Amino acid sequence: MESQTLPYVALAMTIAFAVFIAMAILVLNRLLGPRRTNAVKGGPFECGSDPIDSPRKRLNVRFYAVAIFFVVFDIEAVFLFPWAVNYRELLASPVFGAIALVEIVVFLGVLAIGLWYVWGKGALDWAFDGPAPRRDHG
Amino acid sequence: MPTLTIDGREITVEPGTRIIEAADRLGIDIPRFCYHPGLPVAGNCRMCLVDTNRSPKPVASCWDPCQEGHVVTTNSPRILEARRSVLEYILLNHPVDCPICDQAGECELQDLYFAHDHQASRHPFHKHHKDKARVLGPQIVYDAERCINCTRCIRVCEEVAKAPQLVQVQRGERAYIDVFPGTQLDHPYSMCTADVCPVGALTTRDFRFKCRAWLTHGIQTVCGECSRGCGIRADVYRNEVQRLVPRHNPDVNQYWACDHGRLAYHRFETGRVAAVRIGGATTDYAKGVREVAEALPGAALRGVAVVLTPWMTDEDAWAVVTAIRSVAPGATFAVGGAAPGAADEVLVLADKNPNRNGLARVLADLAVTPVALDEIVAQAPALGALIVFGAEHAKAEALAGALARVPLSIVLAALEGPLTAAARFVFPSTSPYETDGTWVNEQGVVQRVRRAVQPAGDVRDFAVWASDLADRLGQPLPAPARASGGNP
Amino acid sequence: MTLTFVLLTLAKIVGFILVFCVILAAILTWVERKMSSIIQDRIGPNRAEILGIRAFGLFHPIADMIKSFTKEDFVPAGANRIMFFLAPAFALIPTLVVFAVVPFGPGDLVIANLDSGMLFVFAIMGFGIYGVTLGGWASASNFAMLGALRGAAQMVSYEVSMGLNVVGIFAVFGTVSLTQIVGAQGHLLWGWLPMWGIVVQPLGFVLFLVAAMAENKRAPFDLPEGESEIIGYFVEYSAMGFATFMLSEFIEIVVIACIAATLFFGGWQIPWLDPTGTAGGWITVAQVAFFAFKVLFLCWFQMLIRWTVPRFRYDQVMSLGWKVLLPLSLANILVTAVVLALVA
Amino acid sequence: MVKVKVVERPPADLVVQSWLPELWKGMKVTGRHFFVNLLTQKGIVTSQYPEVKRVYPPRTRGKHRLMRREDGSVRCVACFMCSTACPADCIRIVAGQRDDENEKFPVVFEVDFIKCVFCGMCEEACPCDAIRLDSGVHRAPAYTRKDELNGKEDLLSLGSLSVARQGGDLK
Repeated sequence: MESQTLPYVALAMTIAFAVFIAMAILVLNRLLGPRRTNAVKGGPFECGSDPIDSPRKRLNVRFYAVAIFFVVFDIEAVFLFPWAVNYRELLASPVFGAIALVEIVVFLGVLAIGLWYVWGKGALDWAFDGPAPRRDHG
Repeated sequence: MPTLTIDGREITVEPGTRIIEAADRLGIDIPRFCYHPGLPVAGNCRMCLVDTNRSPKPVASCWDPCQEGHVVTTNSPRILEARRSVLEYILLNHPVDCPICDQAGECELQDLYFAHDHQASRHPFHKHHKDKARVLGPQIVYDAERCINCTRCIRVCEEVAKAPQLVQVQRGERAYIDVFPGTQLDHPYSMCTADVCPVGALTTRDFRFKCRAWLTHGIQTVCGECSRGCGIRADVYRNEVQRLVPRHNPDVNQYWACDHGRLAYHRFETGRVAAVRIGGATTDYAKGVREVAEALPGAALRGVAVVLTPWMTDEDAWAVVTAIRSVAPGATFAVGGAAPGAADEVLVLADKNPNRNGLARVLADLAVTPVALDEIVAQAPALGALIVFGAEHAKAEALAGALARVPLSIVLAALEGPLTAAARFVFPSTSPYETDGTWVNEQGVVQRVRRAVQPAGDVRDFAVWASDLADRLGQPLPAPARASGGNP
Repeated sequence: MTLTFVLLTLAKIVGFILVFCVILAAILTWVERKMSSIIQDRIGPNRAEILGIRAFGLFHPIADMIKSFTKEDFVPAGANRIMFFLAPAFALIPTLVVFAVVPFGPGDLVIANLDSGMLFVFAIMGFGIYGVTLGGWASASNFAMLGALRGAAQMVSYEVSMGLNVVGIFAVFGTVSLTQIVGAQGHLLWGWLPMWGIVVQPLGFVLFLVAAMAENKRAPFDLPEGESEIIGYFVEYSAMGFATFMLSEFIEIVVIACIAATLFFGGWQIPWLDPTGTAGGWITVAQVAFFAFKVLFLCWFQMLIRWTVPRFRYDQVMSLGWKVLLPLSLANILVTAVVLALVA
Repeated sequence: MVKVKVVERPPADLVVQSWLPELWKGMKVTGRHFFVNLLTQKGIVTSQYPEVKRVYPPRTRGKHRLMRREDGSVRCVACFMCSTACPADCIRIVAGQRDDENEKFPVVFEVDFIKCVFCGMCEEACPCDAIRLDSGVHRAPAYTRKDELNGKEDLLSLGSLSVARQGGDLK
């Protein structure tokens, strides 16, 4: 087998090992532990009160906003990796070096403008609805 | 009409008024031990000394009548010093055993000591010892050490009870109160001697050691043991009546009450109807009312008879009559009640029912003509329903027999008896100390009965029962009945 | 592929992942309790004993393990049973797999020498979010759901910063392979200073450590757990399900320590000694031991931070990630780019 | 007059807001505790409870004890002062009569330790020095509520013969 594929075989072994470990402890627990259940035990934990509402309902939109920003910024980060790996080689040549430098400044500038826009829109503020709570210091 | 000045304030009084009475009217406090507004004046404690412009020496304000132009001073340094000296003298041989004295907390000597004397004893020798816990009669215990010889008790026996059973023997610091040899303090007003006693010398055996005075709270209510309707105060601690004491009502009982009335609360400590019963089986209140409401319209077709009790309040009577007539318009009503008993010329009246007068007025108002109790007993086999309120009926045996012959027999009572044994439906009702409402006494005085203790369990006022029944029947009582109170 | 390779790989897996990392994580649960107690002037766990030997409470992880195995693996009535069962595994598996690419010694002492190295690490660590989210969602409990949402939002937020602030390291060393990064750190700057990541990327290290700890949901960023308020995404878990979540959290401490040691502390490199890793013999053993020492130190350092800093508020956590770390990461890349251009 | 010490808010400048110097300060504190206690155990305040028990301070208020007179009878005269003073209403007394000059004594004297807050008000209120909380006996937990009710005999068993003079000394 070629040496190129050997790491992936090792990786597959690691994954198999990890899956084995994880499932083994969970299954072993299921075999060893007792099973006694009742209605009160089966209810969700809410400090002793009955839950008023189901957790599977529409959630605050801020979590979706964060998810969208993650996708946007993480994709851009992925674009940066090839640049970073090749940057020093590119710097060796004066022409490509200058291009690489200018290109990354422009790229980060675009990223910064995007961040500035999102920031300015208040999308990064976690507590943005309503006025700030009144502070009564007695 | 002499006009005089007390501490710079003018007052005009009828001739013969004592200075202390005039001061009381002005709200000026003059300390006193032997003076009692309901008793003749003795003037022996010297606590009520005041200065006047008519005499070089301080005079006893309980004795001196008011005169035109009198100028009285009650708070000069000389008077304060005089009071202090009198108190020190009174306390010379007093045992100061307040922790074990039942009067502590309501003791005039204790209060005045803190107000005027407030010093440690300067008496360097052993105090005189006298009899302690001496039983004077069935109700009264006497402690000679604590006695200050004010003689209020002797005057109560003589002037109020017309039974001169107490006497002061010996003289000076040896003086004490006693009964004549071979007799005891046993007249029907003997407990009043403990009321008037300013210290803890005379205490009632009923309340002795039972509870401390400061732990109780007093509820102003009315005695139900006869149609006099004496004003009483029920002292309550931990939702239990601890004692009954008379309260001042110039229209009815002055300052007094009879021993029988004051011990009457013990009657309701045992033998109470504890729970709703249907055919002898305990059930809950709501179910009892529901079953009565279901059975009553059918029974009304044959006829409904109701025996009311002159112990019920006016509000109870109104609610009961209104509720029952809403389902049985042709119902007949009779008034039962306890049998007449002994009477005396002081307070006790022959009619032993507190509200016969008020009940008659309510029935007249509602255009009910009560029939005789015997008539209902005679009709019993033909009746559809017989409802009896209260257990204190003179003809209880006859009524019990009638209840046994009626298909729907209902008794609402506080105490068990032949009636509750005979009836199919039994509902517990409130005692006079658990109810709230109005009584009218024999003289026509309208008085308020107040709830002193909260009733336990399913115990309900008659009015509350009637109101709940009316609700069940779909014909709720008008608003005033609901306002008359009862258990929620 | 030879049998030798398989056996060798198996030995490395068992030796590095199972013996070093998992056992270290188990001991870290004891270290965490013992360290917090010592910092707070207490004695801490010391009661578990075997034949009268207490060994400073070192048997507590064993007692915990026995207890976790023999307790009821309870499933709430409203839960999605399959997902509820699998969620702890989803949390544990990625943390174990990450070790495959970490070089714990020179030469062949790495389980899978991938060229993609650090990219693989990011990809696998991203999987950790699934365990949290699924565990919280499958529990059908409001607290668990809230914890899961907080966890997911927090982890993706810091994933961005973490990805960006290692770009500087990549630019300096010109590779994403962890083996090559470690090898490159054997160089000396100006002839005497080891070119460790922390030397060439000091800001990058601080940002990386903060972002990594936030992604591990450890105090001061333990909002998804928040044991005093919502208990967190594993509120409905008991026995080994719960223990697996905790174990994966402690293994992730080791992961962070390994990655930080590799990227910023020269991995197995001992300064001025055998930078190529070809010496063999006792020097290799010393290099492996030095790597282990760096990992242990970084684990200890993370714990010290955890017992020093109080918990943030959730909006503070989010604004720290987006408004502070992200701009600083971008600035770090820019500065790195400019400096590298000037040096070249 | 209550003295108010105004604590200045720390400055919110860039040094503080950057967190790192402050974090360093905090880690110096926790690190010092860590190393000092790891190496010398100097600061550790824990005591190993079931094996090592702390000595109660001499004025600890423990379970009540009822005192006796020199003749062995209970000092309490059932004056209810303690139950009046009790903020938890945990003392129940039923008084009875005796034939000597003390006249009154408690037939029932019950302290409900489930309610008692060990404030010592009963001790202060007692005019006869009949109740003291200086027994040094810690209130032990009980399995039933009834076991928490300690009656007269239980409390007397904690009290030794007392020579304190009733009513104190006025001179």
